[in-house]
Amino acid sequence: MFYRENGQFKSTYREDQQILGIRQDRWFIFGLIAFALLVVPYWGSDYMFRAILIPFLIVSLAAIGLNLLVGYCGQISLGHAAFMAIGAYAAYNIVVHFPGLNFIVVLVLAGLVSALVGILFGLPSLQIKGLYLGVATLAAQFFVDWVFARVKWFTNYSSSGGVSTAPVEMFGWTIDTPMEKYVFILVVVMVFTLMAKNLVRGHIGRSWMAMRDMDVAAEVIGIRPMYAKLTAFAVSAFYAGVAGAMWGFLHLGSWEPAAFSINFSLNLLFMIIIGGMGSILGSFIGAAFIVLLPLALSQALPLLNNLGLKVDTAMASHLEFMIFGALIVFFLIVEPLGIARLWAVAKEKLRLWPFPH
Amino acid sequence: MATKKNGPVIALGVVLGIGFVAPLLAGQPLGFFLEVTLGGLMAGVLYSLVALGFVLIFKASGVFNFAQGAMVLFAALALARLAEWLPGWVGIPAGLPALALAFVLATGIMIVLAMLIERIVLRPLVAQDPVALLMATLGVTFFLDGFGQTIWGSDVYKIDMGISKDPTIILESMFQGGILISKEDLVATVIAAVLVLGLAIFFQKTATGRALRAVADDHQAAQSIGIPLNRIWVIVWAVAGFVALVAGMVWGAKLGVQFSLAQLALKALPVVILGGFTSIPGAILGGLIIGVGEKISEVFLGPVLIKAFDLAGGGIENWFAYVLALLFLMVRPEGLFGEKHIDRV
Amino acid sequence: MIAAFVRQVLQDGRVSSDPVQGAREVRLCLFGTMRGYRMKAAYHTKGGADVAPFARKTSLNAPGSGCPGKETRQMSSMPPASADTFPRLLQHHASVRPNSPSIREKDLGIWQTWTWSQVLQEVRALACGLAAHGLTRGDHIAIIGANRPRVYWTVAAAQCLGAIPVPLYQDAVAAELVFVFQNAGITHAVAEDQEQVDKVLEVKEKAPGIAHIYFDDPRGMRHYTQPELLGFARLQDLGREFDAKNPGFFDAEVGKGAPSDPAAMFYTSGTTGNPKGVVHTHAGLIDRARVACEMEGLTADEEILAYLPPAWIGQNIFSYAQAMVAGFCVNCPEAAGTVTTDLREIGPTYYFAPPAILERLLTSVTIRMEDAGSFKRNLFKYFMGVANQVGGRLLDGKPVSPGERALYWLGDMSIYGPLRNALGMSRVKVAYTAGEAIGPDLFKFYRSLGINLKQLYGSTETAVFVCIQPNGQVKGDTVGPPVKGVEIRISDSGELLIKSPGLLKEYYKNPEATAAVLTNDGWYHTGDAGFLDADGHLKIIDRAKDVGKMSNGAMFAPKYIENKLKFFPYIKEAVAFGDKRDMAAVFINIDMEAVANWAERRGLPYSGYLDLTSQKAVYDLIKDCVEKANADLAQEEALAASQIKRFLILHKELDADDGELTRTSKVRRGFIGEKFGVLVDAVYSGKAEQFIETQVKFEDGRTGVVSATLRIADAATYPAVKKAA
Amino acid sequence: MRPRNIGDVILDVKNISLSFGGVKALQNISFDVKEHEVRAIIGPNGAGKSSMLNCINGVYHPQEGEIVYQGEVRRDMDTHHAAESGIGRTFQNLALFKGMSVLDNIMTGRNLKMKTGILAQALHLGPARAEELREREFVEHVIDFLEIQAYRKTPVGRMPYGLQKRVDLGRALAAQPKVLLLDEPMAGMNMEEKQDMCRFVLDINDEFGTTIVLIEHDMGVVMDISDRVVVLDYGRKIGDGTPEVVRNDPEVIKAYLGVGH
Repeated sequence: MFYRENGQFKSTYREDQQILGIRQDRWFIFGLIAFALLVVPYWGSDYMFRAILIPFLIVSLAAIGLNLLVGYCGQISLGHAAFMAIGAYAAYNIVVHFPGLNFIVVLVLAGLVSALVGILFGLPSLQIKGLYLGVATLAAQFFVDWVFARVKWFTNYSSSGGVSTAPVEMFGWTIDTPMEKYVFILVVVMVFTLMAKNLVRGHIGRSWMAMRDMDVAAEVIGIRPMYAKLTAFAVSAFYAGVAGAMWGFLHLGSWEPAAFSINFSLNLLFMIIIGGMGSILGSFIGAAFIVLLPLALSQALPLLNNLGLKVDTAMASHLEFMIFGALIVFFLIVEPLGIARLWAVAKEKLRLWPFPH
Repeated sequence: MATKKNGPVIALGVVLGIGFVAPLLAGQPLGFFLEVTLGGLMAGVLYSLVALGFVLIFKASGVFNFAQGAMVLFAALALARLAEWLPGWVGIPAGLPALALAFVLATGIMIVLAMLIERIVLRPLVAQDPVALLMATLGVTFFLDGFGQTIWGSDVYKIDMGISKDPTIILESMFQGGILISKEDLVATVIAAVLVLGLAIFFQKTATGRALRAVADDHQAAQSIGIPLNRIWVIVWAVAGFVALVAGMVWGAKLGVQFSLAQLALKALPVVILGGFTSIPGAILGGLIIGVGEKISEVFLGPVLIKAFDLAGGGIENWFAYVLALLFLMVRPEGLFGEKHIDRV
Repeated sequence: MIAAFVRQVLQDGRVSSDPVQGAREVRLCLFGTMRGYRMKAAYHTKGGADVAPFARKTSLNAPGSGCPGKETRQMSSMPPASADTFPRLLQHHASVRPNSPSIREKDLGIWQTWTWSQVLQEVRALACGLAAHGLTRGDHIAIIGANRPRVYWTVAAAQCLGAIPVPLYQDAVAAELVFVFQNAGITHAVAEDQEQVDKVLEVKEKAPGIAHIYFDDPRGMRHYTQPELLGFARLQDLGREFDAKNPGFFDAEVGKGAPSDPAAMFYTSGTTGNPKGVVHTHAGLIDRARVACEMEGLTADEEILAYLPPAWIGQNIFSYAQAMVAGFCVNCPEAAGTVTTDLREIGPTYYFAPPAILERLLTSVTIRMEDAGSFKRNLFKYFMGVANQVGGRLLDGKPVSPGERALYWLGDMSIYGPLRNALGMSRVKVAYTAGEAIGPDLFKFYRSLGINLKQLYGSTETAVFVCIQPNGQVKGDTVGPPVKGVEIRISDSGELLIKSPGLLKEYYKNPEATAAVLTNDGWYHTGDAGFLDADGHLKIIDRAKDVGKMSNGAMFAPKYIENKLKFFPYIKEAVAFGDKRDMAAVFINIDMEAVANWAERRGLPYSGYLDLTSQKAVYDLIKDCVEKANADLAQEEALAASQIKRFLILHKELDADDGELTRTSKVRRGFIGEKFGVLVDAVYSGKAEQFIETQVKFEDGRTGVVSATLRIADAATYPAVKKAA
Repeated sequence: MRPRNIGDVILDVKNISLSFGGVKALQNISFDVKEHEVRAIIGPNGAGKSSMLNCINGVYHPQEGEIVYQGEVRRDMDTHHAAESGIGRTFQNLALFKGMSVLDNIMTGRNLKMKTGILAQALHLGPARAEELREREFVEHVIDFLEIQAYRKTPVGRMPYGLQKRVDLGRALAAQPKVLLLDEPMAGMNMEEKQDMCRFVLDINDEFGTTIVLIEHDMGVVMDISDRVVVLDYGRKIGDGTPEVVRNDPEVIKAYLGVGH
């Protein structure tokens, strides 16, 4: 309906392969970015940054990482929060041992550490797949949980077992207000999103998808399963690691090992199922969904109580569980490719408007 | 090949061997070791019970039922709360009679639940990728967790089977101080044994059981000779629900009925990997191995690790099962008793 | 596929009676009629800018619309008069706009683009290569292939050397080509691919004069060893070598060319005999192209999609001659199967489609909208209604109320805009249709969407542009006034005669045929009957030989009347009588489906076709149609006398199996007049009904008899409208 | 008749035996394939034809025998090495990457030739982009060659079966194989599609000189396009030679052609 594609022809491959090939899409995305970067910082409240936007953005990044592994490469991971934990603790230790290091460098290093562990835990994927791999990743989750809970070195021998961080500083800029945190995270997430998009449209991304769609055929045309799978694990863990470090430093500030539990892992998985497997956009949608639903429910509580339904906070959290569970089943049955797919269909419909799809 | 047949024996041997060596290293008495082992075996029985549910469903429908733990919690909650409420509703005496009636009602509830899951979740997803099915059961897990706590409540509840919590000391003559053992655990073991025996008879002797086995062997073939898959699935899920109820009862009696039951039930995953996804004996033996291995490693390996790595406490049992399963997957993905056909790359 | 389809369509418009012997005379005449809506023929006075903020600006900046500044700017973009041959035009653009796109082809997934200077290089190499192979002034070179840049380069290269390009239909079989090759004395041929090469090699057995065959696509050519074969790229390499050795050659050859030289030859078939080669000069083609460009304000920024067969003169005019004059860019589709997508991608600003293609597009729109949800369907229906009311007036710059404007704007946002986009016509500034009569509803559909679709009149012999509907003066049933440079005269017999700078030079090696159509004083006999209406717009009625006279001497054009009736959905066929009689009458076949639908909606019971045809209500329905047609006819002084006085509805469907229709579904008026003689007599003897028995052939080959008593009805006529000129 | 230019032996299969847990899929099979020829493998269902191809490109590892490819001797290949040394392959049952478009499927077939590192790709740096665009152009030639331009960006799952087979072929072609193994390229096609596919196979052989080993059931097709034919039956080789020779071989007639032909 809003698309006017006549005359938007491509005369080079570069134009043809650009990420946002349609002018109207470009306007929309650039508009959105401008809004997020220029308007939101002045208009958002602290609550909005702290409770909604910051967790949403960080969790989106982790979901993108998981999506690269599960949605693009077809390797299941039930323990992705473990990689976030690794990123968070790695960053913590780096900051402890190298104070004053630029936080961007810290983030990258934390990601790299996480990527290394990711490769390690990805090794079973060369042998096993599907359900079996799921269990292997669970092993990673529990083992990592245990390591950070018990090995004192990682928590710098803190007595409580938790760790706490000082405000992040870089280039002489102390990121301490929620708004500053938001802007910093937004930029990081944008850069990483662009890189993820580049990866999935490049040959590495195609080799992941080939492994996902038909692994024997992929091997026959010369894709090395080891390379494809381990790079997916590495990149995915890298993203999770960066997200974890930001989660720890910029969202939580101080945390305990339980912050990256199996439930976090499952939530990440739900994000990509609901948002859309094999879609970068889906990772954002799913993250928004999972972040917003509990908030929406808690906002709705007084309303429900006014209506005469007795719903307390415990009930609300149970309700949340039920809604998540039901939605997962719903999406797996009705639209296994998630909301992103619905979005794509809607977009296709708009492009064909007024004709039916 | 020789190694394959001896696999289970070797595995158990290794676990026990570690146990025998560890106390020697730690300078602990053998009686204590046996006590720990027995404790592990008792815990293992509980794992086995949950694992049984997994295996049943996987055998019949190829679904890796992540929700088995949630079913255990749901069943235990239903049982505990019904036993609590029934006296007030129908005037049945509290205690064992109420528990018995609650058990019957809970069985009915689990059967209805099984039918609903089959109808609403599994049937639309038939012939889907196993990973998609796994994720669907993840959804079911969340739903059941929420739903169960919404209707049954979310506090810690007790199931009183009328067995004294006092430990018994046996084999006093053989070891100094004897071996401490809980009656509850003994009862649990007996119940588990009865259940397994019952299942074995069900599978071997009844027509439904044979149909189930046929389905497990070959879906298409079973369908082509007129075995209705949908009904079989309902039955299997119902049986798994019943197994969950028993596990929930035994576990609930021991630990109290609470949310952590669902998480504990996750332990059954490594158990089935160890035992093989399709083997009932494998599930039982796997449960025992994990149970024993966990306890032994916690008690004997724990201090060693704590000393070596300056740990803030043990908790090895949190990951032992998974890491063992992971190693097993690398070496012998079909498990101890599983069929050779495996989802290998 | 599309090319073949278009060719079919174009051929259907011709008069040849033999569908097999691939005659391909392409006549761009139009039998326009109008129904249901009427536009005042007043010249609009508003300027383009203030006509309608809601209509797209591009469609409204017509020359002569009171916007002189714009006009002069457009004029100045025209090449100087010294660029009087196509090679010189090419050189002109290569120096004026060396880096502007000249031609694009979707190849290997992207729109590969050649700029004007690149095209000149390519053409130069090609011309030199051809020269090295002995192609010289006055030789003829055959070009067979789909729309690809190399086709157009070959045309230009031949013209540089003073040779004459002869584009041929790529779906013609070898047997059809033999005469052409012999007649034109073809020595060189450029064939697109293996298939075409095979064809030319087959022709060569009968036309041994072919010395060189060049192929564009080397696929499958690896094992061909014939010495006369050479790949296109090799030919250009050869040309570059030749050019290096003879540096002044190319420019000298271009310099030798004169505007009066033949520029191209298009084969067209007459009603009988062999095809005739229509020879056009540089001057003729360039003049027509320039006049039309100036009239429509076409600039170097236009985009056009070349998707019709290059052998058709229209394709040459739109995609070569006009591109060469205005310097705009020609786009070649990727493959036959991708034309629709390619059209959407390019979004041409200048577009031509024969009515059949427009009809097919509309049908596909209708069908796809049927599948849409009820909300979209209703929205579509509602806003198409709005468009029907407002769209045409906006486009013509007629007064429109602010409320209507707002509604149209809403419709443009939700329906028209997306629909234009889906059709690939978002950017269309000028679209033409021609070749046959276009239904008024069809024509209006496109115009009401805001697409500036116009009709034109012309033929191969006249280099297309004879009449064009000017912006703001589009009348559904005329083809517009003669364009600049054209003189029109109606002969005493009613035939349309034309004098134009774009007339053919001659039929090649066929002086008798030339003499038959071209008089000594320069008038070309079109063979069409028509007249100029009060506004000076040409109205084409029929082929001249089919037009008769009524006993009072008034013109009687049966096909014109029949077409008018057939545009009503309830009327499937009509047969008009009146030649040498005192009044006009028609036999009508109802459209069973449409009338049955109508009957059901009104709860009218009927038992079958025969029953339906005899219902009073159906007669009233048809009478209404006939009277509307009469009202239309009354508007035309020349035709007012042939208003339909009496009509009847036939009891059987006219059928080719019964000899009543030709196999191409045209009514055989004479045969029907004889077969249903009793009915004709009854009509003219004033009877109110007549019994008839008719033999019919059933599909299984049996024959049977249908008998009925047919009602004969009278229809009201109107006094002729006298128009003030 | 097509002029032929058949070279030396490029692939020599020697005494290959393959069994799956007691089931003997191939028993002592030997045959050779010459450069630029079209070599057909025929035989009834279950004769071991696909297993043979799987051995050649390393999906299966035969227990006995060796394969000499371009002078290199080996017991078994690994799939990656086979692909890298120029053995391409299509599949009997479509094995396309269902979640990807036609273009991406064929681009993936070109992955072997793409070398830029992961960081360069993530940042879409010059070399990565240049490589991507360069290979895209090559892939476009494949698309052009197979005449599937209209489907370039269509998800493969939405295409008709016959065209999916073409995409499968395109994916193999993208790697510019020296030897192309075609596993029943015309299975399940109608006459017109078969003709098209035959034309493509012959054109590939002609234009690129690709050696072709194909499994096919349609005897008409086999006799028309192949230079030499190997006949397998229950894992054994029962005939080898030109179509003429094989057609008249009594054992072949008995085992295969006699049935239903």
